[in-house]
Amino acid sequence: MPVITMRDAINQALHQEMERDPRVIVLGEDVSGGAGGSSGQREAAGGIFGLTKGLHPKYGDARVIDTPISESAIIGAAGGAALAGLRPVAEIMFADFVGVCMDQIYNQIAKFRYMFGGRTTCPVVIRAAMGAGMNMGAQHSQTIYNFMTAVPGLKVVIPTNPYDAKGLLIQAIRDDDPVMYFEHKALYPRKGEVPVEAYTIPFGEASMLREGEDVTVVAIGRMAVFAEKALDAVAKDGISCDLIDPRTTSPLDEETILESVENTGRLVIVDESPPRCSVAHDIAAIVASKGFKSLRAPIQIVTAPHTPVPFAPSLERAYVPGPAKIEAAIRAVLK
Amino acid sequence: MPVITMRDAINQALHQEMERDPRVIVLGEDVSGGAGGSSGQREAAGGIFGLTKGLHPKYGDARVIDTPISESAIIGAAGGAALAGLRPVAEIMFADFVGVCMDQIYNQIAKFRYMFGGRTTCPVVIRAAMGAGMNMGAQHSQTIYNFMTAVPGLKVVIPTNPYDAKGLLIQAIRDDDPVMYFEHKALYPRKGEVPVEAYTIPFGEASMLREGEDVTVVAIGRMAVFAEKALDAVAKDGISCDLIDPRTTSPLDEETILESVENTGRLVIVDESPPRCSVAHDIAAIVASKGFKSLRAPIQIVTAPHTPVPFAPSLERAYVPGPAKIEAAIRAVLK
Amino acid sequence: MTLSIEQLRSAYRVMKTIREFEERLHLEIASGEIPGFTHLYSGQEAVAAGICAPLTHDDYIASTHRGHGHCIAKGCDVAGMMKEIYGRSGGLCKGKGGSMHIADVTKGMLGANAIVGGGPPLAVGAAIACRNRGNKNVSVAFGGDGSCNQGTVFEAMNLAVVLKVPAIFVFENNGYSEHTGVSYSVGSGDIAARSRGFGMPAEKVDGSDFFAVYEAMQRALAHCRSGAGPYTIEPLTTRFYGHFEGDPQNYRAAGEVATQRETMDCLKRFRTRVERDQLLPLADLDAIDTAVLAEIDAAVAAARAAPLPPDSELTTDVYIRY
Amino acid sequence: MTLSIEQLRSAYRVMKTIREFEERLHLEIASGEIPGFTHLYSGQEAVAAGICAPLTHDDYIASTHRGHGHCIAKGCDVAGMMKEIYGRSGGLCKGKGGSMHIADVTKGMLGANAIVGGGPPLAVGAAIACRNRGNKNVSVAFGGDGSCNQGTVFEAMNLAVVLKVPAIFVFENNGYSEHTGVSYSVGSGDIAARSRGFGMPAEKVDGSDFFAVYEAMQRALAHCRSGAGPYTIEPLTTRFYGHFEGDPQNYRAAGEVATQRETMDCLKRFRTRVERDQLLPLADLDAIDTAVLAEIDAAVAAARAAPLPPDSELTTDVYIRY
Ligand SMILES: Cc1ncc(C[n+]2csc(CCOP(=O)(O)OP(=O)(O)O)c2C)c(N)n1
Ligand SMILES: Cc1ncc(C[n+]2csc(CCOP(=O)(O)OP(=O)(O)O)c2C)c(N)n1
Ligand SMILES: [Mg+2]
Ligand SMILES: [Mg+2]
Repeated sequence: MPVITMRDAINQALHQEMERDPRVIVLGEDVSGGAGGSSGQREAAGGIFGLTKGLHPKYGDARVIDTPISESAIIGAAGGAALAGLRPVAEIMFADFVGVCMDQIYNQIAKFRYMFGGRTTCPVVIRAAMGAGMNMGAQHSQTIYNFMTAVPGLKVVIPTNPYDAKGLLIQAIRDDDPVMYFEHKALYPRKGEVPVEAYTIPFGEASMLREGEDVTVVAIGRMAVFAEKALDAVAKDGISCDLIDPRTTSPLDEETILESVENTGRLVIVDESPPRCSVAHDIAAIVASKGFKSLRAPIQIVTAPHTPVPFAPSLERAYVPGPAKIEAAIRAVLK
Repeated sequence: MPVITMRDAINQALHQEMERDPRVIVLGEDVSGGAGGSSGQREAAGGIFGLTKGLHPKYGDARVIDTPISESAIIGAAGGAALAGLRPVAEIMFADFVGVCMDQIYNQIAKFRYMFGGRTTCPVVIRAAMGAGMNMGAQHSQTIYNFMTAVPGLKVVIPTNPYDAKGLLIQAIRDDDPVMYFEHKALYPRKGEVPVEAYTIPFGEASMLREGEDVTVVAIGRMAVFAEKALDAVAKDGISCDLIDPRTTSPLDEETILESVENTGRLVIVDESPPRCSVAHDIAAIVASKGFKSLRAPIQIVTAPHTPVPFAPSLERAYVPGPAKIEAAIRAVLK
Repeated sequence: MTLSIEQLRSAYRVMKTIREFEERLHLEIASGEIPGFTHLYSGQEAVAAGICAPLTHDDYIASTHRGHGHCIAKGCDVAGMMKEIYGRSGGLCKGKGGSMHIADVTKGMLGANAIVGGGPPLAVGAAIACRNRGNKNVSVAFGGDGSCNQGTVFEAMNLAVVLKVPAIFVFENNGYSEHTGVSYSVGSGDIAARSRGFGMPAEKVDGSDFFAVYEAMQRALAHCRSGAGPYTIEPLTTRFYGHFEGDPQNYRAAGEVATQRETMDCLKRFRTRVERDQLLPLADLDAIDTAVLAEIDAAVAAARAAPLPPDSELTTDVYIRY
Repeated sequence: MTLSIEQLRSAYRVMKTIREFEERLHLEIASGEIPGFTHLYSGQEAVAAGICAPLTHDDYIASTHRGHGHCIAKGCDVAGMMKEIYGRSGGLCKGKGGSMHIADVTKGMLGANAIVGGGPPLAVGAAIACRNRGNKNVSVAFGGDGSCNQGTVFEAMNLAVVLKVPAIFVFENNGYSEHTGVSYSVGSGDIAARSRGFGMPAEKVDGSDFFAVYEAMQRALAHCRSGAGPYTIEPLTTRFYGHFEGDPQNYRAAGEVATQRETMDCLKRFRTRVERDQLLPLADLDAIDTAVLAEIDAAVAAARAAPLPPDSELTTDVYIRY
């Protein structure tokens, strides 16, 4: 199987779905780029992170739509186009920018199906780059998937590797509900095996990255990568863990988590977001209510602090939960 | 002590703070009303729910500012005015509308103090009417305080009675950090004793509405009112509960909750929001990690379902957690 | 103008249906039978009727909090609407939406909207679909004089110009957004000129005159269908009731509404015109009046008779799993 | 025009400082020493200098992601800025903000802003404060040609007109928002006309000519101080580097930047004008050149020498308790 980056896996999914289904359109800022430029060269960008490369040359202005800096109009247009029968994939360049289009996401597209009595669906996918770790400062480094997980009607996808990225994105595009698809910037170059053909991964099925006996570790997004390092470290002392990557936080695969905790009795949750009303706290609550009988120790929760993301490299390093903190939490939950 | 409604208590706090501090301004849609009207009558509204009544006649256009329907401009203007030395109280008519101004709330005013290295503060208060129960439909009935509790840099206030409403609002106005102040629409007519003079209630101090032995009930906003009814019901069977109203969800008075759970060993949390990434789940997580040793039973969490707020009276009644569901949870946690 | 007799009858019927729908709601709301809060369209009927007259179900509209008129004009089922407003089973949205969320996508009606400024971006999205199908169909964004100060609306206008999509922005200027006059809330005082600033043609039109609105819409359609991009129509109109039911309207001069009911009633003006130009026998209009009253009566009776949705409906029509 | 010798020297010094600050950053970034990503202001210096020249610390500006020039022109400490961009202790924001969040409210500088369109609403708020103090001071919202498609910016413009506050919108039209040309992203093709549509005077100005910008600003100030409300200036300018450092700029015609560096360099043009009109001895400019280079050298040295903020700083300057 070819080994490609997560960036390329996402790009491949977009290509294959646009090829398969003429209703799929892509829209966002500089998804092609070059419009109105003096060189006349279109696709000057292919997405600021290169995720939509090659789409405009193939599908042109009608289906690959560069927009002004108007996120509410982007998401609203995606929603309206979906109601009118298209299947739009909108790009919000940085997830942090949801603030300027939150209404269209949470009050409009997320609610249509329910508010309209189930007589319509609104199949929009919103892709957004998220996460800290490259010193982009407080307004370009957030995770914010907790906001979206909180919203009834939205599905929330957080891939952590190329294989999942492709399969989950294709599922997102084919899904009839609106989907927030979060891409961690630091994972774009991450490599892995990815089948050439199109395939889907169902939502609400966690992936068990490691299996073990002593502790259940649930890690969201990039934290899954760091958790693997932590597991390697504790393995040296004979500690073995289940490592669960939920892949989608809405729907959430509670069963896999609860079953694992039933076996291990101990739970560590790792999340790059600040703690309050986070996905980490959400999962902890679910286990504390539905899996309480299995728990043999306090749940250990590893998150960023309750602060904006700091710019300085030293501070950002201290902000993002890393392998050392995860390792400490695993050891603590075993005390 | 005079007995007044929560509506009047909030109005009183605004009057007293505007009188005390000339830097306090009020802005929002129809906070006065009547501008540009053919009758020439100003203060045609005094706020759509009447919360800002009497301010415009006293303080005029300079300090009581009617705005167009432009929530981003309202919150941004409040933020900029605060940086320039004023102490704005902005009104977002319905809390649901934060979607159209979320960026100004969460990326701007919430982050300035930290992003700017502590060299400035941004003392803005945002008042917003929230909550279900009057058949206003999916876009006029949400609670959304979980979004705000998740945001570092913001303080979040949810008063449940006139006394708290006044003291917490005065604290909010005097506080140097930005504050989201949520007013449950159904509680506006609620009556209680309120001192005539100005006073403050510190943030992060929960109020213990009832004291008991068997169960800790934490209830947010209007749920505190319903919880009292549930407590009355179970009291008949000799069940006594601590009933905790956090009053502010950020900062959250963890100590009071944890101490209570230490005594009772059993926790019920009641929240009008949908469950995922809710304040209910947040508090459950905190207890499951910091108070685990005290817990003798699974945490019982009572929330709305993971759906938008339905319009039909029958469905909305089923949506909002009421006394019966709370009572059932109290009995369940004792099983 | 080339309205056939059928078109004239249909236009009148739409306006009359809206009027009677709203007048009846006005009474029913006062009687306490209708949940929530409701914004009536009385006074603005000629706008919805004139804009929607030439549209088919393959054209789209995105509506507002004051959406009943748009729904009726776009062909939504009147009994289904009434049930929805009563919050009953069989409502167009199964009772889950309510007055501010009536939608019927099969009719090209993309929903009323309780967020001011929520609709125009959606309309532009539907207009992209129309563009990609060859500009035969159009997409209409309804909004009020107050709505057009919401940033989302400006973004939508600019995007429509940039993408040259067949979107028609209809800013119904009824003089007020809630308790605030348009001369205050629109700084420039001129909504149409603002649209021109965004690079599209824009015209003001007498919003109480069905024929004037209809003609403006013909110009808008020609522009859009030529592939030249969006168009703005600003109908000058009024509302005969308060912002929502219960509004004391002390921001309006005494007698303002009474005068406007005389001079700005689109039904009266339509009838006068029909009579003057002998477009139809007046008996046709009378017959429609009778039919409409019966239809509204039947709709109210059906709504009252319909059951409230069962609790089991609470968690359907949404992805739910936890 | 009535610029004193001191004012002329100061204007040149501001522009030269910005230029050298950015040219130096361009080098340092290439060397990998600077964290994050950075947007350089080279090419636009006359705008910041001309707009800010008449302002005091009691006037306000709200800036953008491309904010270094605005900061310097508004009097922010250059060494403090450099430390901030390096993410070091002693930075203007203690290293917590970075290039896109430099602020110094004591100087009336309300912050760079990494959200396009984030600043203008803030500037209108500060303008409310100015209005309430009697319109002596003003508040400037900087934005780019791309930013002015963001809904927040339109809302801010309308609100400023409605409230008649002394806000000056400066839309620096450098031809591009990221990889997209202004002729595409601004549907009407005319930013100033859009402002006029909102009901305020607006003028385009040669953004490479300090004197032209300065004079436009005088007109804007007179308008604002008279209590007549906001004003728009659209300086036509260019950026000498890519959108961010590392941008290959293949959307720009070959040679475009080289030509513009010849014809649109505000420093060269200032010098020519000074020489032609004998406004200053050229030696004065040379002396400033030397002084500025030394200042930038010192700033870089100080930044390099400054320690990274200690971990203990992570949780200060924010309410935290859990
Ligand atoms: C984002 C948002 N802000 C405020 C409101 C409250 N609101 C509902 S209708 C309305 C006035 C709308 O005025 P206009 O657009 O003129 O429409 P009209 O009511 O006159 O039909 C306001 C302020 C809202 N629903 N959504
Ligand atoms: C809300 C938002 N959308 C998108 C971006 C990404 N972005 C940063 S700068 C920029 C282009 C801005 O163009 P312009 O306003 O012309 O300013 P310039 O870069 O030319 O100075 C974009 C799209 C952002 N920072 N914020
Ligand atoms: Mg109106
Ligand atoms: Mg630009």
